[in-house]
Parts: sequence; structure tokens; C-alpha cells
Amino acid sequence: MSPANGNYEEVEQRIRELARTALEEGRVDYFIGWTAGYNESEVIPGFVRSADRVDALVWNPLAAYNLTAFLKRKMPDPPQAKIGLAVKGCDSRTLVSLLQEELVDRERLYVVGVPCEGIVNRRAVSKVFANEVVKIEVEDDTISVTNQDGETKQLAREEYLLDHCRSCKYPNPRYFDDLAGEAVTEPEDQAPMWREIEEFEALPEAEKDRLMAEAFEKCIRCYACINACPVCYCWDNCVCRARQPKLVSQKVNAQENLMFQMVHMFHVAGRCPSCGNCDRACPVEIPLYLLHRKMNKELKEMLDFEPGIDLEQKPVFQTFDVNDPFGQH
Amino acid sequence: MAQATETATGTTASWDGEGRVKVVGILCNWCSYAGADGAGTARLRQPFDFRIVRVPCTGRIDPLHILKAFEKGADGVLVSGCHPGDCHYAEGNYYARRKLELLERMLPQLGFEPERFKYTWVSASEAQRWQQVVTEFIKGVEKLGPREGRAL
Amino acid sequence: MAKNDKRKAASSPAQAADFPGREAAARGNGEARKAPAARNPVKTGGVQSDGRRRMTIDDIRPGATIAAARNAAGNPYLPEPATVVEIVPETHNIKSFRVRFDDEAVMENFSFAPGQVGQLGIFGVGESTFAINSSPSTKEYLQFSVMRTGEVTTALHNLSVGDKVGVRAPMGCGFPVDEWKGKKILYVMGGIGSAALRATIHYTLEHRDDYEDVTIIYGARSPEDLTYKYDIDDWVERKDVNAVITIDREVPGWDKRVGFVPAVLEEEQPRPKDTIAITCGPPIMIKFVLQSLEKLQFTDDQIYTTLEKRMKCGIGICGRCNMGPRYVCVDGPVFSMTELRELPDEM
Amino acid sequence: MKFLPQDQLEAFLAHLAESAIVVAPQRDQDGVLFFQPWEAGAEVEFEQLLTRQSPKDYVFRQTETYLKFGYQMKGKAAAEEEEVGGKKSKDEPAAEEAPPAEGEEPAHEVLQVETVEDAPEQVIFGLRPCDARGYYQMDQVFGGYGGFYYDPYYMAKREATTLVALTCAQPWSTCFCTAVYGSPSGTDGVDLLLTGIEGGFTAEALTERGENLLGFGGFADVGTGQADAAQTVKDEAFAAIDPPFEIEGVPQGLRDNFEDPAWHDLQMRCISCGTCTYVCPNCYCFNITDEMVEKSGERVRTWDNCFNPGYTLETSGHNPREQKFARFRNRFSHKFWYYPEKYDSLLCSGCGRCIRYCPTKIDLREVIRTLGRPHAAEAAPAEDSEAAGVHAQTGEDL
Repeated sequence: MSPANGNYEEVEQRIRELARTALEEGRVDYFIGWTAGYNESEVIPGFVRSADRVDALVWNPLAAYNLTAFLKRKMPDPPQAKIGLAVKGCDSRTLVSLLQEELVDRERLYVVGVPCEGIVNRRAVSKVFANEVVKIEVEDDTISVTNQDGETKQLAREEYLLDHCRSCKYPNPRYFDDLAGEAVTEPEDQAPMWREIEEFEALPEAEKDRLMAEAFEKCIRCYACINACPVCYCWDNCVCRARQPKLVSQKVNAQENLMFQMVHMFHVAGRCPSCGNCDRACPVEIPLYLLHRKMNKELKEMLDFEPGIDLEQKPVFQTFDVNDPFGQH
Repeated sequence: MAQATETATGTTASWDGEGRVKVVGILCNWCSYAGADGAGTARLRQPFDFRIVRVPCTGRIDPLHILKAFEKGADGVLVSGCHPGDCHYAEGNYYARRKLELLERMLPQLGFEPERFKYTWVSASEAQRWQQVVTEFIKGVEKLGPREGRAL
Repeated sequence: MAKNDKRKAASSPAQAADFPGREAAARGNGEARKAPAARNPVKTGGVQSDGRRRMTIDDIRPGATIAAARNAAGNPYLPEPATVVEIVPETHNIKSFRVRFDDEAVMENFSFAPGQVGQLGIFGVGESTFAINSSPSTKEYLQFSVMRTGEVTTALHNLSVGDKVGVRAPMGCGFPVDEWKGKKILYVMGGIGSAALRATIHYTLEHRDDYEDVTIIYGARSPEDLTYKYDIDDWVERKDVNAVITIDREVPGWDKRVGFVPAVLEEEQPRPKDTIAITCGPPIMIKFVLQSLEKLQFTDDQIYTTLEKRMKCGIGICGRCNMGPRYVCVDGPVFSMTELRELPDEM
Repeated sequence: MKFLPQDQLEAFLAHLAESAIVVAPQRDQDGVLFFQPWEAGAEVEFEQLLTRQSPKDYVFRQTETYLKFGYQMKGKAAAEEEEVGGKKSKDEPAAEEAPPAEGEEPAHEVLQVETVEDAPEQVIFGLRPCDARGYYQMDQVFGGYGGFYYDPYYMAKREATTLVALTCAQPWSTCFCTAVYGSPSGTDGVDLLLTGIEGGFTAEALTERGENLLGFGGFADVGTGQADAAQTVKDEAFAAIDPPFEIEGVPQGLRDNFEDPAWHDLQMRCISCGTCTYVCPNCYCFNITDEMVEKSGERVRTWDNCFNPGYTLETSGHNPREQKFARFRNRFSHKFWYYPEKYDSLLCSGCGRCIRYCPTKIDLREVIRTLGRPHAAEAAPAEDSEAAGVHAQTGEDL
């Protein structure tokens, strides 16, 4: 990850301009971007419906939410709203996945690409104080965190970025209509992509099993992960809540919770680029991204495939190659 | 009604399954199920602590079916279908192969020993091969013993 | 430091606790915030906001509050074991199940108000809510009619005589049959809607002298879809009942009426004076029946219906069967049109 | 009032643990604060204001198994049938084929049902007044208030539970307990209230149960100024919360605004998960299902929530709250209108967890401010509302 250019304000202005123009010209009914949350440490999804409200939109390294999650609900049923949307690099990959399966209607979509230089790991940052963090600011390579007493701590940006931002290969959107600001340089020498995964893989089976049980023991089955997931699109008809077939029971315990998460994982295999939206939505902080990244690591090794990169590519589990380099026996 | 018999590994266990492993086989109707049938007809000795689920095609199998089997107490799951290229429905097993391969690679992440899951291809005429595959697989599972108190 | 015992609610659950606002005031923490004036008196199951009383579980176990009665009766979640004694096939997808409680004393003491419902369940599958449609005077069994649609109903359809079920009954409020005394009664029902009204029809016919004219308009798609054929014959034969049986489309051999229920209702021209109309059937039928009744100048307080919602606990706790502040399971399933109009439209 | 010196805290916990399960806020492997059963030596965290989830799970279990049942073959030839895996139809007793020997039962399937009840004595230690008030408010629904049914599972646990609350010294920006008749030192439901001051905690018993806890030998009498110091902590905390809305008139407002287009507007970023309800100290809706494995199973009561699309889905396929906005509206209306109307109590204690842990930070305060005033529609005519505009244009909610 290259050091930050710190041109957040420029990009923010550009997003606002693009949204304003689109709204004024009637190209979109509403624009989905990021806006300020309940305090200055939170940035949340924001829906803007008139050009005079675009100034509510913000762009900074707290804008973690993958807004394509809002598309999965209604896009397949035309003729309905025309939607404008801002996407970061990883968000665009989920959009590409949806486009590959023709699950969103391109005709009704206006996409503003946002080059991204890494998103702050708000969860880690908020733990540097025991009491409430009320403000997070990023300037150059420093993250300043302020708590409710007004105390401020300076953190190294590099250490408090989301894990997958540190080894991000695609900081620029893979699909967009207009790009807000200039593309950032794509890193040449890759930070080790799968460090955490390899550490986990090296553990003995019993230990992995224990860690899994420990992680899923605390799942409360609120379904935030699947509802926040941009590529998990069954929405109101999730098989995890069905009685027939009964893959997952209503009982909440580590086993059922893990089974539920497996349903999520296998159902998004080949579409999920590990954007981390599920992980960040989890109210009890289960490190879901590890599972999804592991899956992507295996897909990469199996088929040299990365989800959401190429619009023309067929979804990897909806096709096959007779020469697939496995299962020949 | 306990009736002492030999397990694949030669240890004795009672008919009611106590002290034994539970192994589920998901077999395609056209090749592997016929192969297993053939092995039976030929009176080839097969381990019987093996519960077969017959499916029309391996393409029907969702990795979640396998996980569900484990969750409900299976100690091992063996999937077998037609050889690539010989699928009764032309290409079902090619799709299956990708899914099953991903599952096989993901299972260790969940704390499964690799010996607990295998997917393979056995044709209707390969009764001998079937005997060998299933015996070896169950031997592997028996060596590990039952999965108890596991996360999934 | 003022010490208020705030555990009242926990230590004596049925006792009313102070409204939280009053406590805040008593605590003397900074500014005391005022409680909002109670806009509506607290309603208890069965007594409506207008003070009218309806049949409730109170009426069945006199002299006790519902909670106390239930506690005396035991845990409201525990089904009473029962056995299927008879299965009556009604139509191609509806069967009536006659069940008896295994405990003879329970069977002996069981009574319910017409219109009340019960939870019929199979251990291992689940429970569903059905109207109790045997006559309230029948002591031999409870009858539930079940249309095969989902998981529980399919499992019920697979039962045989002698199989075990669990029953939690009675639940909810019945029809105010006592209030209707001296009035004309008009039943308008379609399809399986008859199941919810059968007990009430039996009640009014058994207490025939208490009521003026009784009219039953019952329609179904085809003769095969009519339920309770054994009852229909009786109704048609009786001189003191005006039974109008109709099917949607003419079929050979059918000697009764043809036409949709709302149309037949309008043709019958019942007079609204001193009449109570009770309707139940598919939502679309209810919608048109209500319009027809309006045309015939029935007022809201003359119209009653019984609703269904997804239910789980059946005792007003689990939260899903609400329409605004009312729960269908304890405040209903019987509602007058007047009551329904007050509630938010979440049918 | 008594005083518990800081160095006596662990001894007090250990004392409590002798006769009850002690549940206290502790960090898990990821540094997330949860209420967990306490064992000697474990580190209890009181510095962070709120745990991630309210402790309601200890009284209203997320998974409550209350019935266990099994179908078993009994009598002659049962074992043989099992062996061949024969599907012996239940209404076709084996006796017809082979009459049983004298004194031997014919084979038949027997249903065994067993009830499960479990309510160990427990102390929930270090919960905040809003959490305690959550129980207090839920007591109304589970306790049979107003003549409704009494819930034996909740109440058995509730009656075996002692609540030792801790005054909030420093409310968070999402706290709004004072707007809903609560207080950072509120006493609803609390048995013993601790207030952190220099060197330890003052302890006020509010009930007989609380009084009994003061029997622990580590308590000292309050010293000079300690009671005042505690009062200062309470007053400052109370003053630190600026009530974000006026509760009076909210039920009427929600009633008036039931059809208000602003509901569509506010729910746009809701993803319809259940996080808000599962972290909430008050939300109590549940589901009942039978879970079978082979021939034995359980009837379990599990948390459910009004955002679950299947919550109100009827077998016919009809769903009274099919659209997300209706489910969204139900949650707020239930807390501030339906529940007060039925139980004469609010169903919100102002902890603010739903705001903080919502994946998209839906703000309850904003919803109540917008829709909890009488006649919002009149204040902002529907025609002018943006939401109405979009809704009318596109006929959809996201």
C-alpha cells in the first residue's frame, strides 16, 4: 500500500459534483454515498435524493461500508428507481460479481468510482481507549483518535488499516462510469497477501477446531453478515431461515452458527472478493474475513481465479473446464 | 441383537455401531452406486459401517450437504460419481468437481483432518476399485476415530 | 437516599408496577421528568377499550385473572398430551381431527367459548393454531380442521387414529354469544372459513331459543370443496335455520345455489336491524363481503370476524401476531369491525 | 449505604460466587466486552461503559430448550425392526403378524416427553442501570402484568437473579436513558447499586436481596464525604446526557404517523438484520421450533425479531409485514406505542446499543424525533417529502 496522498477533500468534492450533476440531470433518482454518522468517528451509508443535499456526502478513510449491498434487493425488477452509487476498489469487485450474473440492471445504474488508499480498521482503533472514541481523523500517515475526555492518540496509519487493505491489489475500481479523482498507483510489490491465513493453516487441526468453536460460540445469529453482504442475494428467502430444507436449525450454538456461516460462505464462493462488509457488520466481532479470504486463497490456487475482476468472466461455479487441474482420478 | 463382526481395520465391534465410526457415502446413481452394487453382487468384502445416499448425479451435491452430514454426526464422508467425461448427464460431475475441490480445501480450515473427506470417481464396472476405495477410506477414518466435541 | 423497592414487578409478577415516569420523579435525580398521562386505560385480555366484555378464559375459569388461572393450570407452554380418536376427511386437502386429552380429568373439565382457538402440535414437527370447531357442548373430543399447506399441517395429515399430539387450548377470545341473545344471526363464510365458525354455529343452534332468525350463507369453489357436509345436511333440513349453500360455478347434479358468496349475500337481502353478521373466509372474500354488508347498511358494530396470523406462543408474548397494539392470539382472534377500524392496517 | 474498597472487589465477587453463579463483564479473545460467568482470577472490566450485548441472555436465554422428546420402539420385536431398518407403520402393530408371547408387550412406538427447567441462583454483577431496567421492563410482559399469561421460564430465572448495578460515571454519546425516564444511576430492577468513587464503590441496597449482599465482611461504613462524592458522580452523569427527544406524546405521535412517508425515508439504510434487537436489553420476541435429530428432539424457544422476514410469514405465503419499512416501523412502534399501551411501561431503557452496533448506525433518536411527534405529516406535508416523492416515483423501497 502506497502512502496516502491525503487528497480526500478533493475526491469528496468530486463525488459531490458527480452526484449533483447526475441528480440534476435526472439520470438517477437517488445517489448512495457515505455520510457522517452519529459522531466524528463514524461514516455511514447516506441516501441523497436532491442536488441540494449532496454536500452531506463525505469521503475519508472511514467510509468502509460497501454500498453495493443496497443494490441486491431491488435491482433485478425493472422498471424502477435509477440509482447512483459510489464504489471503492473492493466494492466495485462485488458489483462486477453481480454484473457477471446479471443481477443488477446496468441501465438503471450510475457508478462513481472512488480510488481508495485504504480504510481505517475502526474496530482496532476504537479499542485504544476504554471509553468512547468520538473522533477519528487521518492525515498523511497518522491516524488521530480522540476520546470523550478530549484525549488524543496518534497511531501509525499503516498499522491500523483493515487487514485486506494492507495487501490490496485493486485500490482502483474495476467498474465505474465516472472516476472521482485520479487513480491511485496500483502497488507493484505486493505485501504478503495471505499472511494471517498461512499462520492459521499452520496450526494443528485440533487447535483450528478450538479456535473456530471459540469464534462461533459468540455468534448471536442476527444475520447482519448476510444482510450486509453485497453478493449474498437471496435476502428475504435465505435457506438458513427455512424449515425445508433444514440446513441450519434455530438453535444458537457454536455448531449451528458455524454451519450457518458455511452456508453463507459456500453460497458466495466465486462472487465474494472478501470486501469485508460481513466482518465489519458483525456486532460481536467474529473475524469472518479470515474464512472468506481463505476461500479466495484456495480459489486462486485451484483455478487462478479472483472474483469480481473481469466483467466478461463467467462465474466460476457456473462453468467448468474439462482440464481443471484437480479431481482427475 | 449384538453381533460381533470385523471392521475394515480388523478390530471387532458390535452390530449396533457402538465404538464404530459413522461414514456417509454420497454416490451417483449411474456409476458409483452401480459400482457398489456390483461389488455386492460379486460378493466382494465391503465394510458395512457405511451409509449410502444415492443421488441422481454428483452435480446435485451441494458442499453443504456434506457439512450437514458432519454436523449431524458423520465421522467421514465419501463422495463418488462417474469419471470425468463419463457423466450420465454429460457434465454434472465437472461442476461437482469444482465445488467438491473447494470443500476439500476448506475443510482443514474448519479443523477437519483431510482423511475425513474424499471425492472420487468409480464407474459401474469398477466393483474391484470400489471395494478398494471404500475400504481404504474407512480405514483412514477409523484410524482417526469418531469426531467428538468438534466445532462442526 | 430514597429507597424504593423496585422489585415489585419481579417479586409479584401480576401486580401492576408504577409507570416508570413516576419512579424517575421519586428518585430525585436532577430534573424530574413527568410521566405522560395514560391515554388509554390498560386493557386486559377480553375487556375491550369501550368496556365491553367478551368471552375470555376468565369465563371458563371463573373468579381468577387469566394469569392466575393459567398458573394454576400449569405452564402455558406445555402441551397437554392427547390422542387422535377420529379423522374425518372433509375435502381433498382438509381433514378434521378429533382428539381426546389423555388425562380423563382434563378432558372432563375442558370447556371453551365458541370462537376460541387451540394450538395443535406434533412433537418433533411443531405447533400451529387452529380454531376449535367441535361444539362447545361436546365432551367426547375436540375437533380441529386442518388444510394441508405447510410443515405442520402436512405432518398432521399423515397422522393415523391413535397417534399422539399435543394440544394447548383454549386460547384467545371467543365470540360474544351472550351479548347476541335476542338478535338475528347471519353467518357468511367461504371455504375453510367455516372451520372458524362451526363451533359458534353449533352453539347458536343448540341455544336456538336465545336467538331470532339464524341464516347461514356458505360457499365454496365446488361441491367437493364444501366442508362439514354432515352439518350442511342438518342445516338444510332444519326448519329454524335458513341455510344457503352455494358454489362458484355450476356443476351437473348440483341442486343448490350457484354464485360467489358476496353476490349471494346481496341476493338474500338480510335486514340489518337487530342482526349480527359474522364472516370468515379467504381474505378476498372477506373484503367483498364487507363491502356487501356495507351496501346492506350493516354498521361496523354489527360485523364480526375472526383473524389468523402466524403465531408461536399463543399467549401474547412472542410478539408476531400483533396488529398495532393488539395481539390476535389473546385480544382476538375475534374482532368486531369497530375494533378493526381502530387498528393500524397490518392485515 | 456502605463502602466497598477497591481491594475488596475480588473478595466480594468470590463471596458471591460461593452461593451463586456470578456473571460479570469480561473481555473475550477479540477484546470484546461480554457478560460472562466469572471464575476466580478472571479479570472483570468496569471501565468500559457498556458490554456489547445486554445481559438479558442470562434470564431470557437465546436458546431455551423446554421440552425434550423421543420416539422409541418398545415391546417385542422392536430390536429386530430397528435392525432391518423396517418402517413399521404405527397403526399396524406387529402383534397382527406375530402374536406376542404371554406377558410380552406388542411392539409399538412410544412417545416420551420430558420438561426441562433450569434456573440456577445467579448474580449479574456490574451491569448498568439501563440493563437492569431492561429486565424491569420485560418483567411486565413475562410476569403476566395486566392479566396476561405468566412465563414460567423467564420468571424462574428472573426470581433467581440478583442485579448488582454500577452507576455510569461517563455516559457515551449514544446514551439517552434520561429521555426515557431512566438515569445513569437508575434503580429500576436493581438490588444493589454501586457507585465508583475514589478508592472503591459506595453500595446502596435497594431491595431485601441487595440488603443481604451487604452482609459481606469487606464492606465498610461510608466515610465522611463518600456519600456526597457518590451523589456528585450521579449528578454529573445525569447532567452529561442531553435528552435527544421529549418522550411525552411519542406514543400518540407514532399512532398519528403510522402511514407517514418518513418511515420509508428513515429505513433506507436498514439492512433488515436483527442486530438492534439482539443487543437490546428489552427486545423479547421469540420463536418456538421443534428440532429433531432422527427420532428424538427438542422444543426450543429462540430469540426472534421483527426484522426477520419469516417472523410474520404465514403458511399461505401472505406476509402482513412483507416490506422492510413495515418491519422497521414495527420495532419502534412496539417500543414506544404498542408496549406502553398494553403494559404501561416503555420498552426502551436508553442504552443506545442499537445505534452503536447497527451495521449502518440507524439512529433510534432520529426516528423518534422525526416520527414521535404528533402529526409529523402536518408539519411536513407528504407531497413535499422527499421520501414520498421517491416512493411515488419508483414505487419501491430499497
